[in-house]
This record gives sequence, C-alpha cells and structure tokens, in this order.
Amino acid sequence: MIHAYQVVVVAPYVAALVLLVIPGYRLGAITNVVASALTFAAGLWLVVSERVVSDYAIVDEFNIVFIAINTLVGFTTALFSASYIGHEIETGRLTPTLLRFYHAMFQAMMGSMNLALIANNIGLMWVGLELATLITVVMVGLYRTPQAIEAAWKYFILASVGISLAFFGTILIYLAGQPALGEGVPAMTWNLLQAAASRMDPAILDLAFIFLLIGYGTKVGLAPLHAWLPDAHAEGPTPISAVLSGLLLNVALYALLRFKMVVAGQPAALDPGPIMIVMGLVSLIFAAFMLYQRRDIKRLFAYSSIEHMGLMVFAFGMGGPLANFAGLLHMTMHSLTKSGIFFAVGHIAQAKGSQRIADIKGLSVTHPRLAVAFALAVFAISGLPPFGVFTSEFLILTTTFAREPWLALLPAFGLLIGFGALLMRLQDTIFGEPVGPAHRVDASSVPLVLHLLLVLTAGIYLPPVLVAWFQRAAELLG
Amino acid sequence: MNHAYEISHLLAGVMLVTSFALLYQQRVAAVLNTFAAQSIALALAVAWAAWSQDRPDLFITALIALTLKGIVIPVALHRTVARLGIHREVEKVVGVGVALMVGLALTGLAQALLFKVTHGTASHAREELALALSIILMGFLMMIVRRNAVTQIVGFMSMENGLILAATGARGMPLVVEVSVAFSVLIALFVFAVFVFRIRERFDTIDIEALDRMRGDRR
Amino acid sequence: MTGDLVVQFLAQGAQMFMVLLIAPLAVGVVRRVKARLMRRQGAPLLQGYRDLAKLLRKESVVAENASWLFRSAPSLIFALTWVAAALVPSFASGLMFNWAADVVALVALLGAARALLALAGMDVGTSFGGIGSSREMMIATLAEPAMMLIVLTLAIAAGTTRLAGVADFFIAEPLAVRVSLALSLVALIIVALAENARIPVDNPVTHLELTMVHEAMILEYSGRHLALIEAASYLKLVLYLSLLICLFAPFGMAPANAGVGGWAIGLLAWSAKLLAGAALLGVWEVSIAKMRVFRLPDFVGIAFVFGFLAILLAFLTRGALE
Amino acid sequence: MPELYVSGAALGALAVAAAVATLVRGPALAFVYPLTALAAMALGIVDLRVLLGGGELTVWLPIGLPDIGLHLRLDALSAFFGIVINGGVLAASVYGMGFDRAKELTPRVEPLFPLFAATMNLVLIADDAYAFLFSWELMSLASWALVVARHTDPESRRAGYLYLIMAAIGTSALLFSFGGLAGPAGGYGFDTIRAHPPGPLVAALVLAAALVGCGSKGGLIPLHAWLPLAHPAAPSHVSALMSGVMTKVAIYGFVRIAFDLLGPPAWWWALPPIVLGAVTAVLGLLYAVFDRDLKRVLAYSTIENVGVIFVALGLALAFRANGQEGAAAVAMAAALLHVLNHSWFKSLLFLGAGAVLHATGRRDLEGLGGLIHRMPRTAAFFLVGALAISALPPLNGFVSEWLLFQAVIAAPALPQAALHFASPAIGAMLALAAALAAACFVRVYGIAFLGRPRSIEAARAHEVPMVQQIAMGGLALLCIAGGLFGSVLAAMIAPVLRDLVGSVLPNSGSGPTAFSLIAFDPERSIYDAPVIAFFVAIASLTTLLVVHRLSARRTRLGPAWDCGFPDPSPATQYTASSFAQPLRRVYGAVVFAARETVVMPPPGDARPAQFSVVLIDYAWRVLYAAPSRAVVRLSERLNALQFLSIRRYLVLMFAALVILLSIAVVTI
Repeated sequence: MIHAYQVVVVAPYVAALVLLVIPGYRLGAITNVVASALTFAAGLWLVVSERVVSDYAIVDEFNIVFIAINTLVGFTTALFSASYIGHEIETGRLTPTLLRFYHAMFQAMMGSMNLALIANNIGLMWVGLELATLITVVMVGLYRTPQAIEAAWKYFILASVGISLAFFGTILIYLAGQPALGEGVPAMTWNLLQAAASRMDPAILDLAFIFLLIGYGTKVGLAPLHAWLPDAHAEGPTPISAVLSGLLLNVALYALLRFKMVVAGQPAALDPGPIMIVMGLVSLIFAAFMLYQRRDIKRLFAYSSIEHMGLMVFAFGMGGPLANFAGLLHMTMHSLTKSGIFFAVGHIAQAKGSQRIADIKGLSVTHPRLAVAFALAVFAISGLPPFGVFTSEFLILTTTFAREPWLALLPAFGLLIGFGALLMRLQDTIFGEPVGPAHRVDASSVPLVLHLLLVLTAGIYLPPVLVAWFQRAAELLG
Repeated sequence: MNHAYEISHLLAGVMLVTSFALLYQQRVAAVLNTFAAQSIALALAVAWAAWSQDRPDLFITALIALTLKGIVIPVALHRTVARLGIHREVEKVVGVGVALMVGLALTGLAQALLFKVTHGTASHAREELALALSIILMGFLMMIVRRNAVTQIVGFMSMENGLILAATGARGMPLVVEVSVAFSVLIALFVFAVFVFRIRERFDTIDIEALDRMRGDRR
Repeated sequence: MTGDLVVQFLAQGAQMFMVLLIAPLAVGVVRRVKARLMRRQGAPLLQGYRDLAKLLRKESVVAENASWLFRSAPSLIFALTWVAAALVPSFASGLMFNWAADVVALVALLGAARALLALAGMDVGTSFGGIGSSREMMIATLAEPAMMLIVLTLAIAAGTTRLAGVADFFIAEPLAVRVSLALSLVALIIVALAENARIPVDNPVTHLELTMVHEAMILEYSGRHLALIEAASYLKLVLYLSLLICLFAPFGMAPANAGVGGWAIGLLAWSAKLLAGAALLGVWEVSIAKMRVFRLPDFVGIAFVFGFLAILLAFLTRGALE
Repeated sequence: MPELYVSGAALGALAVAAAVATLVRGPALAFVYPLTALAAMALGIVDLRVLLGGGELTVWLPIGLPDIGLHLRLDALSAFFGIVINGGVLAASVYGMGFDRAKELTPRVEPLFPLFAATMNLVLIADDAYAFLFSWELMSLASWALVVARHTDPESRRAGYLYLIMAAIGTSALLFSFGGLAGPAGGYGFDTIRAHPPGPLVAALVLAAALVGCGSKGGLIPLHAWLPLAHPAAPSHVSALMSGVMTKVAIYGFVRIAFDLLGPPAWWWALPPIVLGAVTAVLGLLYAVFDRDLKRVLAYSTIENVGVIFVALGLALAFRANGQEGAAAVAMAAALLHVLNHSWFKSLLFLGAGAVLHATGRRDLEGLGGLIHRMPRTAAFFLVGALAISALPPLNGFVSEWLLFQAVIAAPALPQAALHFASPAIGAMLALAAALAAACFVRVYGIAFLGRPRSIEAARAHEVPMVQQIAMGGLALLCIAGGLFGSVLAAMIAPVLRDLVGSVLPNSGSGPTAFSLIAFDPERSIYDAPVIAFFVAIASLTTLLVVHRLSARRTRLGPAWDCGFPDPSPATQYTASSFAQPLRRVYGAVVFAARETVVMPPPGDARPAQFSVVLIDYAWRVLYAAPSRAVVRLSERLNALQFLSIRRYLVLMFAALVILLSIAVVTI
C-alpha cells in the first residue's frame, strides 16, 4: 500500500526520467502537465488522508499547507509553461533539446522541493533543498546569454556557500540533539528534535540557528544575502521565475521555521526573534527602495519578493499566535499572488516582445483584459483589498502596533515605499498611449485567473480547516 | 579511549595550520600545494575517525578526500594555472598580515563560541568543532580576500574540508558520506564551470571580476 | 390679549418704518455737518428724500448684456438691509420679534446683501464693477473677523447673542466690564466705517476710479434701481448707528413691557442719539483723509487688535468676578 | 426585518451592476445610472427609517477574519451618514442619466461608479476593524480608478498616483489606530473595542493615527495636496461624489473612532482637530481664492469645509470632556448639519461645474463668462449653491455656520486656559474663512456666469439636458429647504447627538415659533430662518409694490458705460486673477510669498506689457516635493548594491555571519 506522500515525492522524479527520453517538446510539455497534475492530485489526496510521522517523512498541520501549495503552483506553472514555452522555440531562444532538458529539470525540481517539505530528517531536507537550488541554477542559465550565464554563476557561488553554512548548522543541530536522542537518525528527526528541544545545549542551538539563518536565509533572499535573487528571476525563463518566487523561497523559509520551532523549544537559548525582526526589516525596506530604479519588469517583482520575504521574517520574528498566523497566511498568499504576477509578466513580455518597463505602455488600450488582470495582481501583492495579502498585512501591522507602536512604523514605511514604486510602474505600463508592438498573447490565462480567484477568496473567506492548521503551526512557532 | 580524541585533535590542528598557510601563501602553485596538504590531513582525520568510531563507511569519505581533493583537483588546477599563465602573484584584496590577523580573530571567535558548550557528547567534540569552525571561517575569508578564481575555489574547498571534519567529528551522524560525495560533485561543477567559460571563450580571463561585467538592469 | 398682540405687532411694524423714515434724514445730517464744517452752504437736511424721489421718477438705463440678476438685485439688497436694520432694537428692547435679532444672523444678512451687490457689480462686465466688487469683498474679509471678536466679547459679557438681551443686560448694569467694552466700541466704530464705505475706508462722493469701492460697484445702476441701492446704503448707516446705540448707549430705551408712552420716550431718545451719531460721523469725516486701498488692512487691523484685547480683558475681568 | 433585505438587495444590485458593466460595452453601459439611483434611493430610505424609527440593524456573517467574522451594523450615526452618502449618490446618478449614450460612456467609468457607491455604504455599516478598512481601502481603489479614467492625460495620471499613495498612507494610519484599539489580543470587533477602551497613552496614539488617517482622506492640511488634483481629475459627477460625499466618509471615520470607540475623551484631545481644522479652513480658502481652475477652486473649498467640520468636532470633544453636554450637542449638531449641508451644495456646485465643462469644454475661469445668458437654469442653481456655501442666510450653509459660531461663543466657558484663550482666535479664523468663502464664490460666479464671454466656447455654450438640470435643481431645492427648516434637520439628528454626546438641542417647541433653531436655551440664542425669510419676503414685496406704483416704469437698454472707448473687447473685463489681486496683496504675500512682476515696454514699443504672479506653496515644498526627492536620491544610492561583484556579495554574506556570531558571543 503506497501512501500519498510517497507519490508526491517520487512521481516527479519518475516523470523527470521519462521526460529525459521523450522526444518532441509538445509531447514533453503535455507530459509535464500530466505529471504535475498527478502530483497535485496526490497532494490533495495527502490533504484528506491522515497525517504521517515516519522515520524519514512527516506530514503535519505545518507543512501540509505548503505541500498543497507546492503541488498546486507546480501544476498551474506547468500549465502556463506548456502554453508559454512554445513561443520561446518560435523566437529561437531555446532549442528542442534544451526544452526536453528543461521539462525534465522542472519535474526534478518539483520533486526535490516536495522532498524538502516532507522530509522528517534535517539531513534529508537539506539534500532536497540543495538539489532544488542546484537545479534552478541550471535552469537560470538555460538561455545561455551572457547575462543568463552570469546570473547562474552568481547564483551558483552564493548558493554553494549558503549550502555549506546550512550544512554546518545541520551538523550542529545533530550535535545538540545527540545527547538527548542518542546517536544516529533519531537526532536528526524533526518531531523528536522538537520534542527534546528543552534538553538540548542552548549554546550549540544558538550557533546552529545562526548558521542556518545565514545558510537558508541566502535561499530565502534576505538582504544582504539576496544578491543572486533578482538576476536569477530576471534572466531565467518566466515559469522558473514563478516557481522560484512562489515556491523555492517558501521552502527555504519553511526550513528556517522548522529550526525556529526547535530553538523556541529551548527557553535558555538566544531568542531568534530580534535577529529575525532586524533582518526582516532590513530586507523589507532595502528592497522597497531598490524597486524604484528597476527597468526590467521581472527584476522589479523579484525585488518585491525580497520585500515580502522580509515582511514574513519580520512577522515570525515578532512571534505570538497572531503574528505567526499572519506570517503563515502571508507566505501562502504571497506564493500564490507572486507566481500569478509572473504569469502575467510572461503574457506582457509576449505581448510587447520585451520585458523592459520602458517598452511597455498603454496596455489597457491594446490588451484591456491583460491590463486589468495585471493591475489586480499588482494591487493584490501591494496588500490592497479584496485580496488575501490585505488580510495578512492587516493582521501583521495591527498586532505589531498593539504590541510595539513605534516598531510598527518601520514595516509600514517599507510597505508604503514599495507600494509607491509598484504603483508608479503599474501606471506607466497600463496607462498612456501604447508604444511599440502589440502581439497576440497565446499563453493560457487560466493559471493567472485561477491564482487571482484563490487570493480573492482568501481575502473574503478563509476556510476553517486552513485556519485550524495555521493556528496549530502558529502556536508551535512560539 | 582518550587518545582517540587527541589524535583527531592533532590532525584537526594540522588542518588549521594549513588554513593559515593558505592565507599566507603568495603564489598560486604554493596555494594549491598547501591545499593538497590540508586535504591529505583531512583524509587522515576522517580515516582515523572511521577507525576509532568503527564506521567503515567513513573510509569512503577519506578516500574521496585523498584522491579527489588531495590529488586530482590540485593537479588539474595546476594545469589550468599553467595554461592560463597566472602562476605569478595572486592579487589580494588585503595584505597577508591583515588576513592573518583576521584569521586569528576568527579562530578566537570560534573558540569563544564553543567555549559555552557544556554538556553532552558535544563537549568532547567541542575542541574539534571549534577547529572545524575556524577552518570554515578561514576558508570563507580566503574566498573574499583573494581576487582570482582558482584561489577562490581553493577557499571554498577548504571551507568544505572543515565541514567534512565537523561532520566526521559528530559521532554517528548519518549521511556524512553522501554529503561528502555531494560536495565533491559541487566542487567538480565549480571547476567544470570555470573550464566551460574558458572553452566557450565568453570570458577571456577567469578573474571573477570579469565574470560579472554585465550585471543586469543597466540603462 | 389679542389687542395686546396687535399693539405689539404694530410696534414692530413701527420700528420697521421708523428706520426707513429716519435713514435719509440721518444721511442729510451727515452731509450737512460736513458741508458746514467745510464752510459750505450744503444741501438741505431733507435732500436725501428728494434724491430718492428724483431717482424713482427717472427712467433707468440698463446695459444690454445685463442679466435678470442685475435687475432683481436692488430690491433684494434693499429688503435684506431693511430687515436687518429693522431687527436692531431701536426704541424698545422687548418687541414682538426681538428674539429674531441674533447678532450673528444680523451680520450674515448684511453679508448676503453685500454678496448680491458685488455680484450685481460684476454682471455687466466692465472693469469698474470688478474693481468695486473685488475691493468690497476684500474689505469684508478684513472686517468680519473683527466683528466676530466684538460679538464674542458681548456674548461673554451678556451671555447671549440676542441684541435685545445684550441691550437689557447693559441697561441693567451699565458698569459691566467697562475697559473691554471701550475697546470693542472703538473696534465696532472702525468696522462700521468700513462697512458703510465711509472715509477713510471709502469716499461716498468720489468717482475717481483708483479709489472707488462702493461707487464703482453701482456705477451701472440708474433710476429706480439706483434709488433702492442708495436707500439700502442709508439704511445700513442707520443700522450701524442704532447698533452702536443699543449696545453702548442703551439708556432711554424702553423695556419689554413698556406701554405706548414708554415707547414714545424711547423713540425720542433713540432719534436724538441717532442724529447725534450722524453729526459726529460728519465731524469725523471732515477731520480725516481717505486712505489708499492697500493701507486699509492696517486700519481695519486696528479693529481686530482692539477686539482681541477686548476679549482677553473680558476673560480677566470675568476671572476677577468669579 | 424588511430593511435588512432591502439594503442587502440594494448593495447586491450595486455589485451586480458593477459586474455586468465590466462585460457590456457602449450605449448598453447607460443602465448603470438608473440602477444605481434606485439602489441609492432604497438605501437612503432604509437609513432614514433607522434614523427616525430608532433601533439598529445588525448582521453577522461567517466570512472576513477567522474567529471574528464579518460584523455589519446600522446605528443612528451610520444611518445619518448613510443619508448623506446616498443623497449624493442619487444626485450624481440622476445627473449621469443625462450622459450622451453615444459619446460619454466609457468602460473606464461606468463599471466603477456603482462599486464606489457600494463601498462607501459598506464603510458606514462596517462594525469591525477588518470590514471597515477593507471597504475603506476598496473605496479608495474604486475612486482611484475613476480619477485615472482619462488615463492619456499625464496630469490625471499624476493625480491618481498621488491620490492612491496618500490613501495608502492614510489607511496604514488607520490600521495603526485600529491596532491600538483592538489590542494585542486582536479584539477587532467594535463591540469588543467598546468593552475595553485603551489606556491614555494608547488612546493618544490612536487619536493621532485616526487624525492622520481620516484627515488625509478628508483633505486636512497639510495632508491635502492630493485632493485638489484628484477630485477635479475625475468625471464631474464623480468629483461631486468624491468632494461632496467621500470626504464625509472620512469624517464619519473620525467621529466613529473619537466619539464612539475611544471611550470618554480627555480635554486636550480637542486641540489637534481644532487647530488643524481652523488652519485648514483659512488656508483652504486662500488656495481657492487664488486658483483659476473652476473645479480645483471647488476642491479647495471642500478642504475648507472639512476644516470647519473638524473645528466643530474638536469643540464637541472639548465640551464633552468637561461634561458640558449641552454645548457639546451644539457643536456636534453644527458638525453633522455641516456635513449634510456641504454634501448638498458641494455636489450641486460640482454638477454645475460639470455642466459648464460639458457646455464649454473648459475649466479655466479665464475662458468663461456670460454663461447666465446661455445656460440660465444651470446659472440659477449654481447661484443657490454659491450663496449657500458662502454661509449666507436664508440658505442651509448658514444654519450650521450659526450653530458653530454659537459653540465658539460658548468656548470661553471651558475651564482649560488653552481652550478658552484659543476660542477668540478660532472665532476670528472661522469668520475670516466665511468672508473669504463669500469672496471666493462671488469671484467664481461673477467670472464664470456673469459679465461677457471670454472665449468662443463660452459664447457658444448651451444648456445641459433636462435630467441633469433636474439633478441640480433637486439639490438647489434641498439647499433652500435645509436653510429654512434647519430646525427640522436638527431634530432629525437628535438620536445621533444622544448617542455621541449624551444630549440634544432644545426642541424648537420651546422657541417662539415652530421652526426656530435654538442653541442652549431660547433666552440665549435663536435663529429663526422662516421668520427672517418671511420678513425679507414681505419687505421685498412691499418694495416692489411701492416702486411699481411710485416709480417711472420705463427702462431703456443701452451700452455699458465704456469711459469713451467704444465697444471694449471682453478682455477688458476683470479677470479671475485681477479679482483676486486685492486679496493677494493682503493675504497672499503672507501665506504664499506671492510676488507680482510687471514688465512695461517703453513708450513706442509695440510689445504687450507682461504681468506675472508667483505663489509658493510651502506645504507642497516641504511635505511632498522634499520627501519624494529624498526617496529617489536614496534609492539611487542604494542601487549601487545591484552592481557589485560576486566577491563583494560574498563579503556582505561573511560580514552578516561574523556579526551574528559576535552577537551570539556577547549575548549568550
């Protein structure tokens, strides 16, 4: 009897192998969609089937949401990419061989991320996360333009250093857990570590958390460890940007939070809260200012991802049931919205044949529907109602003000600065007299609409079961 | 079996010394030799751990360390260096003296951090851990105080030596072997990447400064 | 009872017609006094009545592009001013509709008349009208804050904004908060000069473009329209004079329940005081020169300052009383 | 409870209208306005029933925030503001019915119009912080989209940008104030908040945040700069909504927070609203008096009225804090009635401006003139609005103005020195504002409607469609009726006053006539509009009669007096700028450092003389231009971090690591 979580992890890898041998990119694209649909189905099955805690796999209230999101966005992205990537062949940016490679890597990446999410073993999670990272490195360099290769190289070096530091942190966690849990696998198992946290050596925990914060923080894209993120988003294929912002950052943050749970279990250890608050605020405000000078629309939204990651880290740093709840909600909403935005950006790039903001004007005249969808997506990410991001930002800011009135000014300041830049760019792109070419967009708009609908629903109504999961996870996060 | 610790500490100490030597070296060739020495020391340390903790699988790690990092990569890099004709002085960002001072400070920091560790198995392993940590930090330092790609790769590899050391020092830690393999692959990719860029002649030198001339988003 | 009501009503009506009746005479007095002080023969005292009658008889010339507003403004302006003037307690404080005479409302009624006049001035579209209207409104913005301060002082002193109430209060205790009252008296006089377009704010007899204010606004009017506007300005003068009287020299005013006899006395006293005030105005006007338009802020500013001082002093004295 | 279903249906209808309008195109869009009008009427009737019938409607839905849900509540206060809102919406939609189906309907406006109306209603009935801010921000968003409807015009893009940014700032301020009210436990329901009023320090922060949040939406100086740009940029019937109605939503927010949620006030809470309000009142009109764009003048005068309302609210706070409920009732009545009145005459004026824009295609006063001949009805209605907004009796503007002056006159009785020494200054500033308002609107009306046309368009102007005249006429009628029967309105808002300040105005039965408006007690102050109007009517009738009898009836039409220059061109008339000149000399030099420069060519030189005026807007310079420049400069500085070499990025990483490690060393 195989269990859903096994399917969720294994299916993509199998699909990857299959895709490696399938000739013809259309067939490959279809296979990719089918495989992702399968994984998504398995994810849903996982949601409804009972929770799992085995030596190597864990599925609890905390990660179930992220598995669901992961498989869902994986599916929608595959859908988008299937209708999008053909265009790349026509424009000659990709060869069929590369495209076959692309599809295989896509599945492998999804599988690795699912592995990282489901792993009950900190070593296994590390492996999964690093695998996903290295694959994305290759994907970023896919176009083989100088810029793409440079972005990939930068990503590669920074990520490798991050990997090493994270691994050292992992070793330290093992060392901390070893006395309590004995040698071997148990000392690397999430649920046991969490349970035994109070009996661990605080000093080692602190050291471990710092290394993990820097190591995984590099993947979360916290300033000043963010340098790889904008270029990687800008130079890679758009579907990959969507997956990067929507999923990989989340998975990295998920890892960080797991470790925070462990550290939170040991009162004697250094409180990670202030550190996370500072790093979060730095990323938030820094990214907000960086938005103003952007000329590449994908890089623009990459920086906005940094901004929102900063806000989440800030929220988790604040801690407490309300802020943690808001942080988790924000993670979910951000990954849905941001991947949706990248879908829209892909459409725009096809419509105008360029991703330079200067070349994009008057969309609301040439492509009214696309313009409306894009505007809605941007408003959603800016935390305006009726979208879910508004809910999370509402909770974060209000509860912060209620607890630390003066501290609340900083995130609000950052968000306002960021909103100023995004709104400016939005108005530049959708308003005014259209310039340049206005091609027909053949990429499917279903994924974008789907994501917008989900975010909209969340802004108006949060299903109680979701709320229950989040609240449970929030109290674990301390 | 107290001497087990002493021997492993001895080997770790040797590695630390080699790290300092790496910071000190002026010429690429010498850097590579020193690194080879460090890797061999690592191999010995791992082998010793494998024997003393009787975990035969660690011998694989030792073997990898010895062959790949002790011999193959240094030789390969020697070739490259010769081919690229950059075996003269390595351009440094800060002087050797400063680098060594910073290295000392980092070592002190590492000691101070692990001094707090009080109980559990960790406390036995803590000196070794401290040494590993300082090796890692100094590898990182080497990556940022040297300007050319080969020395940076070496820096990264000595960082990773420190990691393997720490991993083996942690008694009974699973996956060490797999991870060491993974890291070797990573390094292979590193070296490979440099070669690739060289072969495709996208970048006429492998000085990393040149690798990122065309940072995106210019006007 | 009903008879009493009728009498009351008649008394109110009487006040209404008294002000109308006496207005031209008051103006005549002013002019006569000025003339005499200038060693001129001067027009007879009743000249004002003659002027009105003459204007009413003349045909009125209206510019082609004048609108209905231009034609209907005069009667409205006249009516508003008349009502305002009739609301100020003159010879008796407790008349039937005395409660309707709220200071704030009174000022506002005059404001409405002024706005209409300014609009009428701009209707034909000559630059004269523009000059007059713009300057008139500017002067109003200077005068109204001062007026508000005066009202505030009185309200603090008397605890009401009903003119009759204020008058009663001053009849009852004529020595109340004297200093601040003196100050606000000066302020009110200055405001009155500004509002009535008298020297030094404006010269009612000039027709020199650069200095005209009120005359410029009504330059296009003639015949019966002009008559109404002139009458309105006469009434305004009477209004301010009797306002000054009822606030600062209420003695002789008949109390609420005084019969016809009391009213007669009050009437005599009031007319005497009114004409005396007119004469004083004449004296003042010959003894001072017209100011340049943009010196006015300084002049009316004095009223503002005095009004403010008056209130502060009122606070202090009240604090002393408490 | 039928009201519940009616209002639900009406709101639903608005939503449906918005949704459907996004799908249809062209003339079909015209259905929006009748539907919106009906919905607004229904909502208004419900509000009226609740206000008069007492009681309240409450709804709870399991959506919105988890564990809290969506609370909706229609109490007396919401109902009163609901009447204001829906009255404005009704007028605007009736006006919209007059649009030319072929030319004047665009998918950029019609779908958002009902949405805008619905969101404003939602803000009023929201009974928890989330619902409130949700609909508040949605309202901003809808109005933003309406502002940028003419998107090809860079000016309106700029206006929209500034507007939405300021709206976001205001919303975050309100987020803070509700966060303070809800407390760390997150009790976002208003009933929870009422149950646990915050401590003094938090209360102060909440009040400050609320003042920023609502002030920025209402245009309180110095948060006003967006308003004169955004309100005129929208289509005129939307400008009417934004200026006449949406600013009232902002005021509602402040009243709800300061009088209802925040618990018993401290006396010094009154100072910020009073001071800011008074400054806003005067400065707003000075801006207006010097501006030459018809719609922008109206927007600036909106700023002034908001200031006046805030002064009244501040006084009400002060009186209430000192337990003087009677005076508090007077001040509050002044505020609420001014809200109502302003919504009427400002909507009327904006619709009139829209009519002028439609008829002539121009907004600049210098190009208008003589419209009273070409569009007589519009001119008449606009005149009513202009006189009403100048607070002249017997129109409605004066009723609230009178009550406000009564409140100011009562202020010296307050024990706190700060307040009673401030009262004369407040009174003087309000009087100045009133006089300036009169000057401003005499100028607007005299230049735009009177005199001779200053442009071909003005000379060729035509009257607007009947429906639009009906919309304006209805509002004009309301202005007159509200002026005559202000006492009735005051009686209507009694429940609101009782809820907010615990006292009401003495009912007019205790006065001499049935319609006399009484402040404090009949012995103290009475304003009886009907009686005064009756006197004026009698007087003017008698006058007309007498003049008709006595005078020569002959009237001769002749050319205007031209000083001997035959047929002077319309350019010789007084212009808007020249009308403003005396005021500019007196006030402009002080407030805006106004400088006039005249270049006279020497005799014999054919070049025209040049006259130019420079006004400096310090508020803009300091609070808007400087910060935006700072943001850009800082972003340019930071942008260097996008272009570092990999090694430098590694240095950053290393530094972060070492710093954290050192922190660990020192802290553990």
